[in-house]
Amino acid sequence: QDNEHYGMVVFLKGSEFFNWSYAGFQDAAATVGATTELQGPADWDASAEARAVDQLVAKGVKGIAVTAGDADTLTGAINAAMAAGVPTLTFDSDSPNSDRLLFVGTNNYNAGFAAGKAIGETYGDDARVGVSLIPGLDSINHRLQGFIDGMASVAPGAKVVTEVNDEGDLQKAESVNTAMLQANPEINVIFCAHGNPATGALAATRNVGRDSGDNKVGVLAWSIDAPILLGVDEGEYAATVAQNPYMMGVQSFWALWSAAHPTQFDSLSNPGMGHVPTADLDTGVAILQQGNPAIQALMSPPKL
Amino acid sequence: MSHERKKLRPVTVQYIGLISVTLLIAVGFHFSFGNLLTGANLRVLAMNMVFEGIMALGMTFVIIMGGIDLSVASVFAFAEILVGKLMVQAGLPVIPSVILTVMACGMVGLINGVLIVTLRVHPLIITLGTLLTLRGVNLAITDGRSISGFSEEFLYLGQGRVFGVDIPIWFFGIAALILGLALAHHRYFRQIYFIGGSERSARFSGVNVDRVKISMYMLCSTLAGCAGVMAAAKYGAAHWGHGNLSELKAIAAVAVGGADIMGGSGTIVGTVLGVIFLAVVHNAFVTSAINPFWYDVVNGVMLLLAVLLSRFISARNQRELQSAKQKKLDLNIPKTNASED
Amino acid sequence: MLSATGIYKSFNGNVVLTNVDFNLRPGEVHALIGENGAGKSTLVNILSGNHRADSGVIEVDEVEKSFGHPLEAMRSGIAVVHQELSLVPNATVAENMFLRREITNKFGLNDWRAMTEAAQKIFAQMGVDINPNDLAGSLSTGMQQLVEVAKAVSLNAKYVFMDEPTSSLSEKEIQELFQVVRDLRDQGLGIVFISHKLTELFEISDRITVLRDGQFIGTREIIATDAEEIISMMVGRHLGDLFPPKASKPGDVLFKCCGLAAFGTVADVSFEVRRGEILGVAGLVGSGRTEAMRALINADPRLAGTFELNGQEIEIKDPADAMRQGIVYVTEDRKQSGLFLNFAIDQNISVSTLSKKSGRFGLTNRTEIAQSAETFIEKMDIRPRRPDARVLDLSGGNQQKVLLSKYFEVDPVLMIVDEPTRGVDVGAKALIHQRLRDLAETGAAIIVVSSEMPEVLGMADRVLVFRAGRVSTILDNHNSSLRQEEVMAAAIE
Amino acid sequence: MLLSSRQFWLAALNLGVIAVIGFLRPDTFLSWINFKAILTLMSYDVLLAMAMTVVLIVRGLDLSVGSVLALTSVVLAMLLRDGVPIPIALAISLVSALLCGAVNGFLVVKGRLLPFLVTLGTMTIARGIATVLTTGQYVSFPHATRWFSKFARYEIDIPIGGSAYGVPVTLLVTLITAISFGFLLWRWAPMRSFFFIGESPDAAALSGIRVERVTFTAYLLSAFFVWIAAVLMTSANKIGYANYGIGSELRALAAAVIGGASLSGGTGSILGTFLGVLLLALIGNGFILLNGDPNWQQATVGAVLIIAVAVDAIRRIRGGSE
Ligand SMILES: Nc1ncnc2c1ncn2[C@@H]1O[C@H](COP(=O)(O)OP(=O)(O)OP(=O)(O)O)[C@@H](O)[C@H]1O
Ligand SMILES: Nc1ncnc2c1ncn2[C@@H]1O[C@H](COP(=O)(O)OP(=O)(O)OP(=O)(O)O)[C@@H](O)[C@H]1O
Ligand SMILES: [Mg+2]
Ligand SMILES: [Mg+2]
Repeated sequence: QDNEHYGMVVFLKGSEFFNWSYAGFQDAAATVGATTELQGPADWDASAEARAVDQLVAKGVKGIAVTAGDADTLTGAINAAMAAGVPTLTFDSDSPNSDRLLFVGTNNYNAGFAAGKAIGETYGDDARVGVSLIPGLDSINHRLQGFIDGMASVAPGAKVVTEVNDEGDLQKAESVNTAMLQANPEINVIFCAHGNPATGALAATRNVGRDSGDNKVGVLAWSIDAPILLGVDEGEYAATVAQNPYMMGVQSFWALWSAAHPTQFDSLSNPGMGHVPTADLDTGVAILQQGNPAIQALMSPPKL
Repeated sequence: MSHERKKLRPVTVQYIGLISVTLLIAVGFHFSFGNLLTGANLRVLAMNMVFEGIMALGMTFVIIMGGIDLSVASVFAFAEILVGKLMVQAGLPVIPSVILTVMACGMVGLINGVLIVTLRVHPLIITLGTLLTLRGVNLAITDGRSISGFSEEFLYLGQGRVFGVDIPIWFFGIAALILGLALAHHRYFRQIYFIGGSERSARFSGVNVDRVKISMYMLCSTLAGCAGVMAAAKYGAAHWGHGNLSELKAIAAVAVGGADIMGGSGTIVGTVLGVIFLAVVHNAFVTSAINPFWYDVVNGVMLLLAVLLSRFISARNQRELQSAKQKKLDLNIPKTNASED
Repeated sequence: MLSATGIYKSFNGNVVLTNVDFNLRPGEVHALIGENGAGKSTLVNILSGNHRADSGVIEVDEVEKSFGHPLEAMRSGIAVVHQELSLVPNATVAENMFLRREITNKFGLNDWRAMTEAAQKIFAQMGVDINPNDLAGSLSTGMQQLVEVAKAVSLNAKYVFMDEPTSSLSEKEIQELFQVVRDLRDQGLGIVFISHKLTELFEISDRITVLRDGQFIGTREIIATDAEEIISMMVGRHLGDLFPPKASKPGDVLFKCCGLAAFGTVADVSFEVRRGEILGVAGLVGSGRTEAMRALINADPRLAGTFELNGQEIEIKDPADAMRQGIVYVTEDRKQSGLFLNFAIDQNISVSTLSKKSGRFGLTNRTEIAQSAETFIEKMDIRPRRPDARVLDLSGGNQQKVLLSKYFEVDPVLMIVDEPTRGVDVGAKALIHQRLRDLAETGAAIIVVSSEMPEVLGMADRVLVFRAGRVSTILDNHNSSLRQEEVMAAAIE
Repeated sequence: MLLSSRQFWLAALNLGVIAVIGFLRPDTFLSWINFKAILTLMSYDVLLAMAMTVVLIVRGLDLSVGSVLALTSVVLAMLLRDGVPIPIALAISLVSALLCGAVNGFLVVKGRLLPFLVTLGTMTIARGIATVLTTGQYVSFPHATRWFSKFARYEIDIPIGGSAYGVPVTLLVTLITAISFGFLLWRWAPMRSFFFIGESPDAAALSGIRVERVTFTAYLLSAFFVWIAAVLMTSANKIGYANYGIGSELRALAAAVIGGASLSGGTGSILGTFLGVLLLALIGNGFILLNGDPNWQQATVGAVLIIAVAVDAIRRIRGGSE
């Protein structure tokens, strides 16, 4: 009898964030002797993810956890997987219109809200925020909306001044943020709405000579990469939004495992499958600032 | 007359090599890891490469002609987005939307072609320009968001099956058949071998080089457009990131299929074999669950090996030709020895 | 009748043809002659739709025409065998012949068999043995030339232009071609024949038209003129001897080659050359002369061969190595492997001596480069007289002079020149011959590979004859006593 | 003549862009801080575009510059992380970059394969290896000697006129490399042979140039520039990363072509390439300074490329041969 085999599908395969998720997925699987594999493109091409899901179904895995690079693009593949009886859920980035079992991940709006609130509390009505983002990603849009609302909830006078497109590239992030600070000298906070641009944004503050002193631009990162955690600990960044990708992996696995092993109660939403949570699982965020003990814990990334 | 060819042509050798290696990989992986040669997997395998495959068909024509078209990937995404905008946002019915979209993609080819023939700049540069520009346009007109909410009839174009085979695969097969036949035997398409072999000579022989060139770039982007339309139907969504880097996969498939990137040679059969080969390699990787990070490495090595192989075959052929001459030379010892005064 | 009246043509402001009148009757061979750059090829290009004249009238059979594309000229019954071969190497001979006029079956697809047969028929008619299914690229230059003629024949053209068709043919092939040309003329075709070889023109043509510097000088009936008159029309002056006197006294053996072989083309070639001597190399086209010379400097891989220079055994690892030791090879194919077409004259001339001309840190010395270019422009009479003119814009003969200048600049001890005057007019020819002899007089040795028998006989002190990749014999010619027949006999046999 | 007309109009174009943006946003655009940032940030692109230019001149192409950048930075960072002394780590990373260049050069020269295909292959392979080595994660080296992670951003004050301008080491290194290499390419006899090889390899061989050796050298040189970029980037960002330079090969190609290099070899200059990169950088910068829609930012590179080659082509066709 072969081991049970589960698959995880991501975009930007190999990014530190998804490695955390996969580590959680793998570790959870190991406790019941199941095996796992990681599939997906190394870039943003969500259609490649859809194909990877198809592939895993054809291969006959017991369950699939997928992070939807684009919600709509993955709908078809997820539906097909579910129709074929393979329990499939989304994590980190949802595909809400699909038949997925559930979504495991950060509620991006809530996370953005928390981040916005933290900025509002620190800077008050004086906060003038520049946002570094990749346009068009649903998760990022939700974060931004949450951020705006969260900030407004404590500091109604604070404002988001402008947005720039960093294309998810470190180098690019540095140039566009530098230009943004040049063009808008009133900006005193850069909100990095996703993982990649933080180092670039920080470098940008240095480029315009505003990395220290009274006029310092605070950079709010959205990442748990080691260099950024180090930077937070040294006070270079104002803070970082730490999601819990490891837990996303762990929870994803358990949900899939439960779905694949029916108990005396059927799944409420997908009869015939095992019992899984009927609502999305929010793995939460922590806003880490200098001195937070969690930083040390996160500093050693998982080995795969 | 003794004017018949007895020898295997180098391309034939390459095809046989390609087929055997493909089979070897498929069977080898099937028996070591199971489930490669199952119906479900073969379907996934085919669907995995089919859009790149369709682009590779068009690319074959352009490459034989001595050109190249990097813009297909962005045309592909552009077709998805345009068909989405026309249907979902403008509310046009399926057929006019599809026709308009494919025509618009043909127009991109027209622009490519016209720029290439009037500016006389290397096609790599021009199509790089259109690739980057159109990608930016795709991003801008969608705000980076995907478009979805297609009608059922439209989705049939990507998800429907006839005799158990998906429509895009039918499209690929039929297009390959028709284009393959045309390329091998139709006078209009034969001209591109002449253009690829020597543009100057083609012109002197009465070939309307500019027109043929433009039409081939149009063919290439029209096919990319068709692929894009079907992809939108297949995924039920249009997104600017779809098909990223597929231009390189399409070119690799053509190159693996034995076409000369400098122009003048190549066939549809070769391209189809190249597409299948790359699809099988990719699939073998996934089904075997070898560390997927290695996939790129192996893919690159495969490309290099394939072009090295075709190089080797043509070198060997050359050598055989020389050997025959050498034999003649050895027999032909002059009666009078070289005499010095 | 095909007639052109008052043709003007300029390229980027450079006037190339002014007020040229030319006509061609059916059933005649009309020779066109003139120095390099006189505008012959340009005239052909205009009449065949490849270029458009700035002004002037072209009439075909009394109907005024304006060709915008070669295809339109083809439709009016005009076919061209271009100066540079224009077959596509990786298509078959038959496909090349029938391009754009394919025979198709009822599905509109090409009928390969019918085309092969049609091609075979034409070849049989012409009496040449070429397999229509061979790739055009696998044929020798001469064969390809004949295919082009066959193509013109198959077009049922009424007017055929041949732009220097004989420049790369052997005597035998030339005679074959002439036979074909005469047959065509007798069938009522009008043929324009361009060549720099006067003897040929007198042999084949009925009328002759002379161009000089883009101007129409005159048309003569061939029986009513002679070489003297034509040459003076061409150059506008009297011409001295075409060949300089032979070597006064050959010196010691300079270079010795033993057992040279190249895979599949050349076997067991041995010879020696002396200082001050010009060694001619004759043979049929495809007899391996070029291959032997390229193998000598290892430009193409050499199979065997040992060399001695000044009595010392030497190795020649590659062309650069050869050049370092003073041995240079001047290619027969100036466009492909001779010149840097997009670069200026001075750049081309100084390429091999850049390091020598550069100062302490290897930095190039621009004044010296320009100066040496000017010296050669003077010495070789290169036109235009501007060191910064792009070589691509030069006529064939001037390009050849630039090519030779590059190697003269190296001060070689052994200079191997392959077809030194291919496609070069008489005036330039005499100059090139004189310069080669001048170099020999300084104590260098020169090997002249040529398909033009008069050139070999006129230049060489000794003649090495190739046959089928081997040395057939070496003949003495010190007192210019060698006759063409002797050489031919050794080459064919 | 120092400036060929190509470089002249490129320089003019750059000045034009500077004038327009400077006119619209004089306060922010026309400041040393802004120029310093633009120039420093384009340094990596300049180095990669130089790498591209060298091989373009010899009628080659190097699509692997971005991947080799990533691989080299990953190798360097991993060595530093594991406590290898900096000089040794630098040397090993240099060797690994040169190895990539050597593979490209070898396959192009000895295998007689097309540079496009060869470097397409090595592009995939190099990034693949970088990803395998790191499983895609950032490689930081917190325990390596501090100066390494500081030097690229260290600013050296250069007094010009009355005031001192702080020039980051990255920019300084790039400028020195570009100027010295540009000069050599222009005047140094051995490097002139690059142009002859690109214009006609056959003719170059018969003119006594060792074509194979020189072509190989061009690929090595290209890898060397990539190495410099990798070292600077690793130091500046304090991490090695397998996704550095994705898509930069196409940007480098675009910049080199805008600067006058051609795929058919024989032309190209470092000044032109520099101006090409500068043009793209200025337009990107102006886009943000003028608060352009970030969505359209990506389309500009392609449009500038097409316009630049079109202008040049029209100039060429109209102006004729000279
Ligand atoms: N496309 C062109 N662009 C610019 N100049 C040209 C072009 N074609 C020909 N010329 C110039 O026109 C003049 C006539 O050239 P043409 O080739 O007609 O001479 P030709 O008589 O055929 O000489 P040859 O005997 O050397 O073949 C030359 O000076 C040549 O440099
Ligand atoms: N009849 C033929 N059929 C096919 N190939 C031929 C024929 N004759 C010659 N060749 C090829 O054409 C090439 C020309 O040979 P090569 O250049 O050595 O001859 P050559 O004596 O230097 O003549 P030339 O330089 O005048 O053309 C050789 O590669 C030879 O194999
Ligand atoms: Mg001519
Ligand atoms: Mg020869």
